[in-house]
Amino acid sequence: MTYVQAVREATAQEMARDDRVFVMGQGVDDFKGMYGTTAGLAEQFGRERVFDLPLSEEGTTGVAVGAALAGLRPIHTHIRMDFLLLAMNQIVNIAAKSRYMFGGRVRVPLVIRAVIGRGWGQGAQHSQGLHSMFMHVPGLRVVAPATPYDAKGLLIQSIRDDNPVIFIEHRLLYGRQSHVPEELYTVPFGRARILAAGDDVTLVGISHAVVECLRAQRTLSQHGISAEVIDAVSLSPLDTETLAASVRKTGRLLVVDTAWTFCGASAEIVAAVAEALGGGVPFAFQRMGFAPVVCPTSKPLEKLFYPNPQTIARAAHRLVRPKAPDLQVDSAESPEIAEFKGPF
Amino acid sequence: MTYVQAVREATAQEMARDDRVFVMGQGVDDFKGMYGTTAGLAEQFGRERVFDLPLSEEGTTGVAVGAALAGLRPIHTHIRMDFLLLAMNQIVNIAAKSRYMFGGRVRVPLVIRAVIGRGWGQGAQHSQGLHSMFMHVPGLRVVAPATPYDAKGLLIQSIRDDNPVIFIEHRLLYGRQSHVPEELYTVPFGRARILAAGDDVTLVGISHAVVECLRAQRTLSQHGISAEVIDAVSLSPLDTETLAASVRKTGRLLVVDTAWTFCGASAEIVAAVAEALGGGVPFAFQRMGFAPVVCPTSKPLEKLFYPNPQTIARAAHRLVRPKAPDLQVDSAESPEIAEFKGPF
Amino acid sequence: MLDRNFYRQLYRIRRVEEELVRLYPTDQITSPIHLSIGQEAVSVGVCEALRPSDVVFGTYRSHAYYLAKGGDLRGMIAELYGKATGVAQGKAGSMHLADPDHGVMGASAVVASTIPQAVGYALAMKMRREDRVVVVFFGDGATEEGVFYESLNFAALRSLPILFICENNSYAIHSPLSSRQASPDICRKAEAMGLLAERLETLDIYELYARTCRRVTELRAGRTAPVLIECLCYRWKEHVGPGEDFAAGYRSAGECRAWQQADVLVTVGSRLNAAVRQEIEQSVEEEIREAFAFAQCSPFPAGNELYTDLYA
Amino acid sequence: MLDRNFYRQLYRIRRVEEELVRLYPTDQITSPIHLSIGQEAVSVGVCEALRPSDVVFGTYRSHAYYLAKGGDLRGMIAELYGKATGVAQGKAGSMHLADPDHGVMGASAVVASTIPQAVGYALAMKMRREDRVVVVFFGDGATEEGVFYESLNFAALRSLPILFICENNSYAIHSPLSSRQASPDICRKAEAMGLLAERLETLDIYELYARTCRRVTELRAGRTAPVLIECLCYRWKEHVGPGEDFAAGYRSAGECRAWQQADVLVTVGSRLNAAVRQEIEQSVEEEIREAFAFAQCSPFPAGNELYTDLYA
Ligand SMILES: Cc1ncc(C[n+]2csc(CCOP(=O)(O)OP(=O)(O)O)c2C)c(N)n1
Ligand SMILES: Cc1ncc(C[n+]2csc(CCOP(=O)(O)OP(=O)(O)O)c2C)c(N)n1
Ligand SMILES: [Mg+2]
Ligand SMILES: [Mg+2]
Repeated sequence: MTYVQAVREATAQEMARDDRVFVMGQGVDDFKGMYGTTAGLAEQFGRERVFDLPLSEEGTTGVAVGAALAGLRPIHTHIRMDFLLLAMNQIVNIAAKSRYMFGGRVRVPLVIRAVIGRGWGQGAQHSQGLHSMFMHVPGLRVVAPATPYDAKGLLIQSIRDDNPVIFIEHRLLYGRQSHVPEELYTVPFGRARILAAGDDVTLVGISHAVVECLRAQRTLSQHGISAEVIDAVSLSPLDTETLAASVRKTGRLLVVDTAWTFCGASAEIVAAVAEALGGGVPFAFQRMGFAPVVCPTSKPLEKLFYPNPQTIARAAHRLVRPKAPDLQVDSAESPEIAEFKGPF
Repeated sequence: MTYVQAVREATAQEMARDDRVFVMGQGVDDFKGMYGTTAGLAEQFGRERVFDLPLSEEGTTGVAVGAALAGLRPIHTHIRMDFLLLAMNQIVNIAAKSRYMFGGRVRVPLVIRAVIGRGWGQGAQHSQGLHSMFMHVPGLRVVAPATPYDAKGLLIQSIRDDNPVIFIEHRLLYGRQSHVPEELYTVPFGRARILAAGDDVTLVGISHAVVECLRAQRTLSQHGISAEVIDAVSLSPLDTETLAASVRKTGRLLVVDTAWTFCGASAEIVAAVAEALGGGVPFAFQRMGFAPVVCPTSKPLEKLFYPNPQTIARAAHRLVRPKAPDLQVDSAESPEIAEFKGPF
Repeated sequence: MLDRNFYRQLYRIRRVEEELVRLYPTDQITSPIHLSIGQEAVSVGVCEALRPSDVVFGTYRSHAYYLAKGGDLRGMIAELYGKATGVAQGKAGSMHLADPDHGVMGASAVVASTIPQAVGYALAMKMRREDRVVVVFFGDGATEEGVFYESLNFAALRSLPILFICENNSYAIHSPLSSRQASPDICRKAEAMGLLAERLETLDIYELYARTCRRVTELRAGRTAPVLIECLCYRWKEHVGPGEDFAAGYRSAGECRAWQQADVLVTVGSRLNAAVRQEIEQSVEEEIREAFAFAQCSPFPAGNELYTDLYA
Repeated sequence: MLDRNFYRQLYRIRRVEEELVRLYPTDQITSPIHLSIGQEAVSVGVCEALRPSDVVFGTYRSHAYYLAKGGDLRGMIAELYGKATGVAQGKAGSMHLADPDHGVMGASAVVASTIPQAVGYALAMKMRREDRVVVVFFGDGATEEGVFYESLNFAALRSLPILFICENNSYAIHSPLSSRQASPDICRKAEAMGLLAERLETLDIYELYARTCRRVTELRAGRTAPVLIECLCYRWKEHVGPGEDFAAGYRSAGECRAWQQADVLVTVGSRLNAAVRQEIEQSVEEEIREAFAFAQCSPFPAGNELYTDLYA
């Protein structure tokens, strides 16, 4: 089953189980159906529970919060995470704070699904991974599953949770396949996933970067380096324990994000791991993510903007063998990037 | 001269020097004049160059960006930083990106002044320090001067800069006094300021936390601990070099922020210093900031929400003497907090 | 009966706020208060027409509609005092007052920011086919925020059972409406978005009540587009805090005087006989005394309360 | 003369986009394109009435107004090809096209988000007492974003020299206007905000030109409130990309046919004699061929270009 199908199945099954669940978002009921993730849901559950929205991100986010306050369980979709910048006030000032500021007397069971774009010249405003902004805010949960299995389980978990959850998908993960159980299951918040065990270096990936880390891991193993690959999965709460345990073992940490590094999730992971290990316990580390610029559209520049399996492998290699010459790897483009022909 | 006067003087002097500079913001021309920081400017420079705004943060931020694109140099004011959440799209998607995404063919000389609130029950939505969200975004500069001297010099620098600058003030710094030269001078971006030299531990403060760090430093020195106090001043670019040099000397780092720590400026500072020192060089560290909750209004809870000189001193003491019993210090409230009687 | 209810409500709100004015200088209430003195009739006229199961949303200027809708008085005063017995255990203060048990869904210190939630709440009511309605109170300043228009459009698009009440006191802090809006006709804006809209030029509580009753009945029955009622009114006190600010220069005492001379509390009071009035006043005074005493005696929240209720 | 200019502009834009349609499948243009085919007359009718010193802002559907306002064609095609010779050296693509030297101030991929900047630019013109004007192009979908209302209010409040052009093609991606707006009357909304507003029901380029001339003259002289002109039009191609999408079900080919039968390019062309037309067409074809050849031959930006032009 693909990632798209997993998201769709989780939604459909939860909607069937709980009639408080509904889906609202621009284009959720059109023939593209949010890249297929909402395809057919309007037909299956009716247009009252699956409906299109006007272009009013702040307002409709407030609407979702209000419906959640009233006891419904909205899933609000955004085809690009960049558009959440229009809804920051409702997300940060209202959704995240309502329960606490009203003394625990309300609940905001709200899922905000947002897609990180990449490739085919998405450019400055259709490519941002803004998760660290949401991680910064107490009262929100932030997850970014990288596998179809986690996508389904975490979406179900997010729908059932009584708090606002920012559920981050990545455009280039949509075609990813994995075994996904047909039955309903949940994946808990706050649990990272070890995808490959290793001893020499810990690679922590976020969202699509996980896929690239796995590729780098294979390259590294060909060069005799055993990398442990961890999918962060849940960004807030963050599973610092699993990450720290791995680094305690490997002594080296490479965090690869689908976002900028400055004040990013990768800064937090480094700091949190260092904290968990005790400031005085040394480990070599590096952060990778977007280049510290705006995302350009020109293909060669766009390519340089992102970490890739080669740059990841090279960085990991440097961490493990600082004195050795740089790892030489051929730079095949990852297939989902090479094959992606947009436009969106 | 107070901080308020320093901000006002910088504005007035730059407006006199350069007729492209103008001030727009809710209430800038009323009898309160943005806490006095814009008092009298409308009379001095006319209501065309100092004017009130409708309650339209996203729209008026876009207006400021447009005026900047046209070659003017707007200063846009916000009595609370929390309101910037309404303008994130214009700040992050437009202001920060215009120059790069248009291939360097435009400039956005824009200063956004935003005040962090604190005390007297400001509560959930009038107390946030959101600088890390802006630090995360390439294309913005972010500064948070703590002294009248830096406030004046950095505001002048920010006005003259051709890029969007988020200029962060803190409500409790407004009454602070220091010597401020009458003439025009600039304080450069990217330069931290060592306010007290010390050998045992480095205290890095941001905005109002600097004041609290200085108080903690005095307490620590009474207990034979020599703390180096550094005012970060410029958050993006960050003066990692100065911070790292200090930590190299002291081996200990305590970062105290006026914000949450998770994915916050304090995470970045820890990660950046560790990077600069080489991941393998150990140093003990701790991050302090807002409690990881929403800011409550009740005074006793509000007090616990923030670090204070006592908790800072205690944390620093623990870093220096991990085996010693906790430092006992009497918990006098800092005068600007005790004296602050709001309402805003 | 209506006169009595109006008077009790008006008198109660006025007196609660007067007590706040009296006690604020003692610094026991350590959070900002935005008083409704002079504007109470808007909340009372509207909320009298509602059922307990109806829901209101509002702003930081929260006391009048909170009380008019039936919010708990003791819990409110204790909340303003930051006490553990407050409706939000001291986490809300005046700017975030809410009492969901009585249909008061809470306030926000960010202008206009509760408007879309009110719409969302009404959406939920409609989806569940309830015959409840939502009322959302906001100021004239809120009608400059983009989210106001987004919210009106959504409400109208889906024909939601919601009544928008704009308390137009013609100022946002110290800025007059004319310096903030090119066209001061708020009703016209609402109509352009697809709502029904009407303006009340005077603070006539009977008229407001009658209109609200009519509108709410239609909304319950799903027979009408959402409605906006613009109520002209006047804030007698400074924007925030207990004082007056006619000396500040942005408005004159004379401007206020006309409104004070038409004080709804007096008008309504004059329709009751002295005995009835006295009985109401005494019971309200007693209730207020008791509420403040309760608040003052109540303990502050314990330190560990800082960490509770962030997540459900 | 007007006929010639119109025809040249219309033909040029149409043919540029047709070339994009033809070449897109070769995957040399690796970024999204939003075509204006069918809507060109709006940009041409308006921009013909402007001076070079006037300024336009727009959207990701950027080609028509960019070219109509005088944006550099070679730089545009090279930009779409992601080449170093593009107007933004390959950093913009189609969605962020800008050519400030020719008064094209740029596009945004976030709906409605250039509208307030256009207003700010007009503010600067007014503060400097220039007799220039700003025009901002946006779609019907943009009128649902709150910032649209905030921008209109600000422009009207300060009587800025700005003309808002709403290209109402009645869809936002695949959603019809009626499913997004309770009241489809966009002019009424603009009027409620204090603007002058008028609607053009047909894509009559002469009428649009005439109206724009009149409005712009008044705006330059500071004699009028800001103006919004709503132009009904129709997108012939899919929302994004080079294809057609009538099979997708959200709209019918028949709906489009009416518009295609009234193709402005044909109407205007029929008013020219064959020789004039041919001359225009030939020179445009030549220019286009040259521009694409230029783009194709141009080098990609060097790797270090990634780091340039972030800060001034
Ligand atoms: C989004 C936002 N912008 C600015 C402010 C600062 N502010 C607080 S109250 C207020 C005035 C609001 O006026 P109005 O809506 O008319 O309500 P009133 O206070 O008159 O009842 C302003 C500008 C705010 N709280 N939120
Ligand atoms: C703020 C925002 N929301 C959603 C989108 C996704 N989106 C891109 S184009 C578009 C439709 C806009 O419609 P309209 O304004 O009518 O312009 P048109 O494409 O018809 O020219 C949408 C919803 C976006 N880019 N920005
Ligand atoms: Mg008002
Ligand atoms: Mg459209």
